[in-house]
Amino acid sequence: MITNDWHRRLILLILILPTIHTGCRKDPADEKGMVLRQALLSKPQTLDSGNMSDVYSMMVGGDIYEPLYTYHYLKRPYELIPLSADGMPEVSEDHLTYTIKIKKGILFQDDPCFRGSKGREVTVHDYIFAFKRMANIKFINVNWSGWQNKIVGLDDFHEYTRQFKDEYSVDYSKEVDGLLALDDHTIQIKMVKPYPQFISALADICLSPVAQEAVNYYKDEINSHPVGTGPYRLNKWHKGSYLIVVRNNNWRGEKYPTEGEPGDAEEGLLDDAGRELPFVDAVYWTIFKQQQPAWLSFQKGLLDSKSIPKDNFKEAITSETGLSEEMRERNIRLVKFVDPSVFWIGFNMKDKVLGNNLPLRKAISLAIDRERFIDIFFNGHHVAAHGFIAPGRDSYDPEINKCGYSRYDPEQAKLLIKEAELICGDSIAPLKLNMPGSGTFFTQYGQFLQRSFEDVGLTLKVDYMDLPTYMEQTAKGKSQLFASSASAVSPDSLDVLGMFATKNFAPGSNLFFYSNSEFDKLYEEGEVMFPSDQRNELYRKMERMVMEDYPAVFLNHRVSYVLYHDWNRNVKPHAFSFGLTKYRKIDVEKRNKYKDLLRSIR
Amino acid sequence: MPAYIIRRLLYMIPIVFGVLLLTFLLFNVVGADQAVYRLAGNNPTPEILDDIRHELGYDKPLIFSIDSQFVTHVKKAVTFNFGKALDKEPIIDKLKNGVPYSLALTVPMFFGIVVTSVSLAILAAFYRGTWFDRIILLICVAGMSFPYLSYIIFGQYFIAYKYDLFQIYFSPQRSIWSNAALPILIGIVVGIGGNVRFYRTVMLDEINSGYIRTAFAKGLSTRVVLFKHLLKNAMIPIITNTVLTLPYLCLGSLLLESFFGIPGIGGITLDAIESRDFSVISTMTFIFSILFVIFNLISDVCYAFADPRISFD
Amino acid sequence: MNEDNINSFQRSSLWHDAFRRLRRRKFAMVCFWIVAGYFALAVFVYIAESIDPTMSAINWKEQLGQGMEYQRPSLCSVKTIFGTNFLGQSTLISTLYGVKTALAVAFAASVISIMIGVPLGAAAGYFGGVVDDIVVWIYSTLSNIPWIILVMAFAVVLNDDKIMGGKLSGEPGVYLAIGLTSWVGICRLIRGEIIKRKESEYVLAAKAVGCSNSRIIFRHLLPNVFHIIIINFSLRFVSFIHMEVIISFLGLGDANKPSWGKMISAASSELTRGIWWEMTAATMAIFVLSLALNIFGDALRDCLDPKLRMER
Amino acid sequence: MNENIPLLSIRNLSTHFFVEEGVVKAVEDVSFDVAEGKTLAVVGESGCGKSVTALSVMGLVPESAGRVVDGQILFRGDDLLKKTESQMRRIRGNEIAMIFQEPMTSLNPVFTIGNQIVEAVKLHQGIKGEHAWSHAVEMLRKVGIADPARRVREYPHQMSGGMRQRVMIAMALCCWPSLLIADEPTTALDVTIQAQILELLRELQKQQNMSVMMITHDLGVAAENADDVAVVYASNIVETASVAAIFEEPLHPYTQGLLRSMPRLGQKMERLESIGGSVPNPLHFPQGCKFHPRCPIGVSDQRCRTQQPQLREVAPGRCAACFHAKGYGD
Repeated sequence: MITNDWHRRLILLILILPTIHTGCRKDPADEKGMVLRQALLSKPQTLDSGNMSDVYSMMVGGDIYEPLYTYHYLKRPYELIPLSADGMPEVSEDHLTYTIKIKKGILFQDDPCFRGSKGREVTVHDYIFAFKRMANIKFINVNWSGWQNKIVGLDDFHEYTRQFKDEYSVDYSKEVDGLLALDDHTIQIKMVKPYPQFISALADICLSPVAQEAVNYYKDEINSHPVGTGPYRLNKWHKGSYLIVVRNNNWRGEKYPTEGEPGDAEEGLLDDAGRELPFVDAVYWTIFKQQQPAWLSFQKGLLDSKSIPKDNFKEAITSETGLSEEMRERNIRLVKFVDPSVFWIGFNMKDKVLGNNLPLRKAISLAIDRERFIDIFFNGHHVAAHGFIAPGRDSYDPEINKCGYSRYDPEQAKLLIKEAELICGDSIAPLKLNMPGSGTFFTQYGQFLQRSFEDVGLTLKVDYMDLPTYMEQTAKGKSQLFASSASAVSPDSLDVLGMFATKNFAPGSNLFFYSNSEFDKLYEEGEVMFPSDQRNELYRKMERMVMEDYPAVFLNHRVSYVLYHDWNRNVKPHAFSFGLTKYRKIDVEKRNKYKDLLRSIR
Repeated sequence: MPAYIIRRLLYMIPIVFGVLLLTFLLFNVVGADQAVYRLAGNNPTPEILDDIRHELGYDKPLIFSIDSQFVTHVKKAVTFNFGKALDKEPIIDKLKNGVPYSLALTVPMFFGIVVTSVSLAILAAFYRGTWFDRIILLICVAGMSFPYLSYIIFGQYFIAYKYDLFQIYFSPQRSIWSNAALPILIGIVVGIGGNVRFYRTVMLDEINSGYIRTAFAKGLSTRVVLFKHLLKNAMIPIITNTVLTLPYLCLGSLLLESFFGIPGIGGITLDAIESRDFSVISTMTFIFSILFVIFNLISDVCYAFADPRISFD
Repeated sequence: MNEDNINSFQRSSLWHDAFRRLRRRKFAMVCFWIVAGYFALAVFVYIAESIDPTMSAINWKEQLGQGMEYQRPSLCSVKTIFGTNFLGQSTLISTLYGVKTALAVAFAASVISIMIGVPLGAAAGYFGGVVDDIVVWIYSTLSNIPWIILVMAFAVVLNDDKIMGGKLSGEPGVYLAIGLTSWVGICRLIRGEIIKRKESEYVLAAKAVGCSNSRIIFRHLLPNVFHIIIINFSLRFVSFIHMEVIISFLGLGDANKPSWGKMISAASSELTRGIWWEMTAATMAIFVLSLALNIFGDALRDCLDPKLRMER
Repeated sequence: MNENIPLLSIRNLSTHFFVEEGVVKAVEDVSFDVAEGKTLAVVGESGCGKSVTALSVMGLVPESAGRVVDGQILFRGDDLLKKTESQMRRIRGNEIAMIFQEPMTSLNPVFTIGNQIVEAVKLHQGIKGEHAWSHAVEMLRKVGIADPARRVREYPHQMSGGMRQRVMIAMALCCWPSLLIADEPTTALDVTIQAQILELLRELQKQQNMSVMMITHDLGVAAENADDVAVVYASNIVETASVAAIFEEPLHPYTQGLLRSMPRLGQKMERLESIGGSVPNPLHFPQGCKFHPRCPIGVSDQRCRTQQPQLREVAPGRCAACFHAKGYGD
């Protein structure tokens, strides 16, 4: 019989349903242990070291994997030191053969893919496997483009893999001449031609040792089952939401550095010198898709540190001296560091209007007030770009500001536009700029540029698009003007110079379609030169050569700001290196008192 | 009944086909090449791009061929083998991980909305024309008029941050309930307005009918008349509307999940839209549409339980 | 009197009656004037912009004060009543400009959805058979995809330059995305009404006289369901406005012009700094408009739909 | 039983509805009695306030729209209007039961008829479980439903209109009420079924010795079933009398009109007359006697146009509200 208690049943159902799938899971890392809580502003794409290219993956992956080399945590200028390698490589006279020893007794983390689930010892074959895997055409790899035509025989291997059905059926036993295992702990690598950036390239996580067992065991799921040798291992990863990494008990162990740059001792960065690493037992990475909750969480002490994203810059820093009163009350600290990067408005040199119209390009450059731009968007904390090699890189030209490539002179710009109109034969048609996003920062950036263009009598139409569309359009040369930026992955400047080489035409990195035979000749030369004053001179010459042609308006170099709570110890940002968690330390007691502090402020 | 269900399931086929065709046209025509550029890395050569296109099958004919892209698309869907997302995670794994969280968010929200709004609607209909009815209606209309995003942003800022009543953001250290409490609450508040208004008109249709008068004439109490006689008769529009509410729940969870960091499928979908991961979007669309068809079927079957006059023969 | 006249007589009395009732509802009329005010504002912004985009009253780009900085709301000038945004641009003017954006999108989307939904619904209902099957198939397919995903998918696709060379990106993309996905409701409604009415006396009479099918649909059937279209229009309008806000928030709209969604998106991360005015201004603008539209739409429905009228 | 106190006695009852356009005086200063064991027919055109009178007695006037503004409803001498809602609930369906005009909609379509009968039995009689069900079956048998044990588990839509009305009667009578209010019980039914239902009602009335207040627009129905008749026009009672008296000598012109419009056996008539004009709008009743615009006498009489005649005893046991009625006086 139907009774009137169906709604009571409904309520019961509501109570029962959810318990079916979420029995309260207990966390592996208890609150009592030392847990570092970090924010990621986007989800990591993968934790497969072989296919990592985005910053967020590397931020997490850096703690799990160990490439051969890395940068010193404290020393500046940045210095490469061995990580899993045993000492720096022996390089042959002709700079073509590298002999590298690796540390003995490095174990992979324990994982079911190994016999007995015990991590086995790492040999050089695991490094060779990483190289070969990258070359595997069936394993579509983001990093391959950078290794084409570098190592002897690797390109042949790339072609060889074409015949197989899929990634896993490729027979890796085929030898590559350039990758030789002299014994289990020594590898000899032969280059096609000198590659001066080779050692810093070996510091890239994508060349960390990979266990073939793991790849064969997990297949596609290797993305979310990293098997590494680093101080931490993945405990849980909920895609798009959070990651937990915990101490890897198989880690070989390391000590906190005993020397740094001057001032580090005063900052307390050497307090832990010589102590056994790592300090933190687990790291919780939370992925924030919206800015507001990330910011609120940091303020409430639920995150230990947070970088200030460029579009929210003004929130924390209100005065020239740095932190706002509100932040200081909460014992929040600020650390800033030069992040070698450059932002620009690029011109498509293939474009009819811009391509053969130097006065126009120059006029646009003169029309933009970089200081004002930095004032508005970064509270005056960024550095105006006079060239494209950023401060902090080894061939940065301290004299370049004297060349006046980044002058603001709207009057002269107007004159130049008259000249440009003569070349054009008509008044300048409205220009179109592609913007790689439609968020608040981008629209405001766009508005600023439109205004600057208007002031000198040009019309700019801004097309705000999503990143993938932008990338596709730019790579296909369909954009006219485009806003873009580049961050350095190593102190070497060859990568930014490469953006102007004819052989790197888009879809390569030369999105400007800038072509200059003289420059190309110098580039060929510079590619094989090892760091030296002579090379720096060459690079600077090349930089000026490009600047004279105005293929882009270079705007600013970023200075990054990181906020952290005072219980978070040993915080020193690093421009190139990942895997810094092992140095971090948390004063748990202090953190627990933060709630009281907040209450007292309120 | 089984014959009816089978007939309805067969009726699903053209619809599912339509959905697949639409998603294919929408996304494969536009989106395929973007993925190629993404996978190619920093400084690729055109040859590398072609290699990738070949490996992903983007060089095959679009529709008119045995192994055309469309056939692959359909094959993937009907075998529930959706392939990999741009981040190389199998899409099916994404679903498996996300569904429990989404359910933990939407199921309480859903029942919260239905139970509250039906009860309020019954009361409003019973006291129709009085100040109680008017205030309920006004609150509902006001509630519907307040923008959804403002609910979320103000809610997160004031309720969670300023007054510290709920969690600001998802944290794996806490139970899903403490994480989901505020989004559920916001979802319910947002959802009630329109529903109460609709259910009230449904109830008004019914409350003037003869059987209600009869029930009162029998000497039954108001509670029994409203919650037994009235409610059971209003079930059909309620069930129908409940199914219609599901897309809004889906919208709800999309933004709520993204603001509160709940790792459900709504967040995954929004992510995919932002990163233009078309294989994920089309899978989600497909899955949701299948769910819709099934829910529609369930609601039709429910009609039979709610109303003896309906038969499936 | 021929059947045409009778028809139009009945209709005019329905409308006449409805407006008489509507006028008696004071509150609904207040709401009507609010909505009318919004529309007038939108039209004003549209005209002013086409005459001179730098006109001071609508120039949201204008920077107030010295630096490009947030300014708190102050009463010293009309433009700073709601303070300014990040670049020192008046929040008030942006909000007012947002009226145009929102109404243009909602209006265009409504028109598109009616232009698609009504003829398809009428044809399906009237002709039945294969036509009906096809229309029902199309709209079942669409209605089986969650609206929000569909709208976003359309918006993404229409923003792409492979479709019409990117001409549809920005605002037209939003119109179309909402319009192309939201005609299902009205189509279904009209189809049902037409099926209900196609056997009625006046249609049979018209058929007997030898009217063509299109004449029957457009002269006899559609005018009789016109009030349903109006009711649907007024009530859907609100949801379109909210949809536009979400679409702009997600960055799928036209980023070149101020819109409420963009304002909310810009302001959401600034609340912690105590910058509440941008968020509040946009929220209130949406709230007042939707509230007025909702109340007026309800009143209109009560007055136009005789079935509900009898209930009172 | 005390013969002097009528079972139900309505005194000066006024029930008003408040709508947007004004006040609808649906029942205005109505008084009549229903004697123990007798049947009173309340006769009038539709919309004249008969049903509202019945609902007022039941206490079922929709709260939001209208209410009893004045008068008394004495049931066994107690004023029902002074009773609380829970006291009324104990009377409703138990002591006073009601059946409605539309058997199609008056039964809840989603419950079995047994369920609906049992509900009342359980509530008022305290009979539980199987007993209640067997009582329901018994009641169904009593109202002449074949195979009641099976029918009790059926839904209303599985039955014909006449059967449904029988179910309604069974439901109303299952608690042995002392007063049954039948609101146009046969209007919606076929003529043959009408007769059966009325026959059934008469029979059951005799069996259970209850009073019936029968609301109808059909004088014929009243003639066959009622002991007394009250004629209602435009919210007022215009005439009360015993059935025999009414048919013999209708005093009010409206009653006369009603009678003339009724076909009679044995009398050969060329054609039926109808009352000219239409029922006045309850929002705007005419001044004076509400019937005067339609009344052959009143239309030209100054007094009828300005003054409203009160209901007055014009002869022993009968009252009328017309200045021109025999015995009305001045």
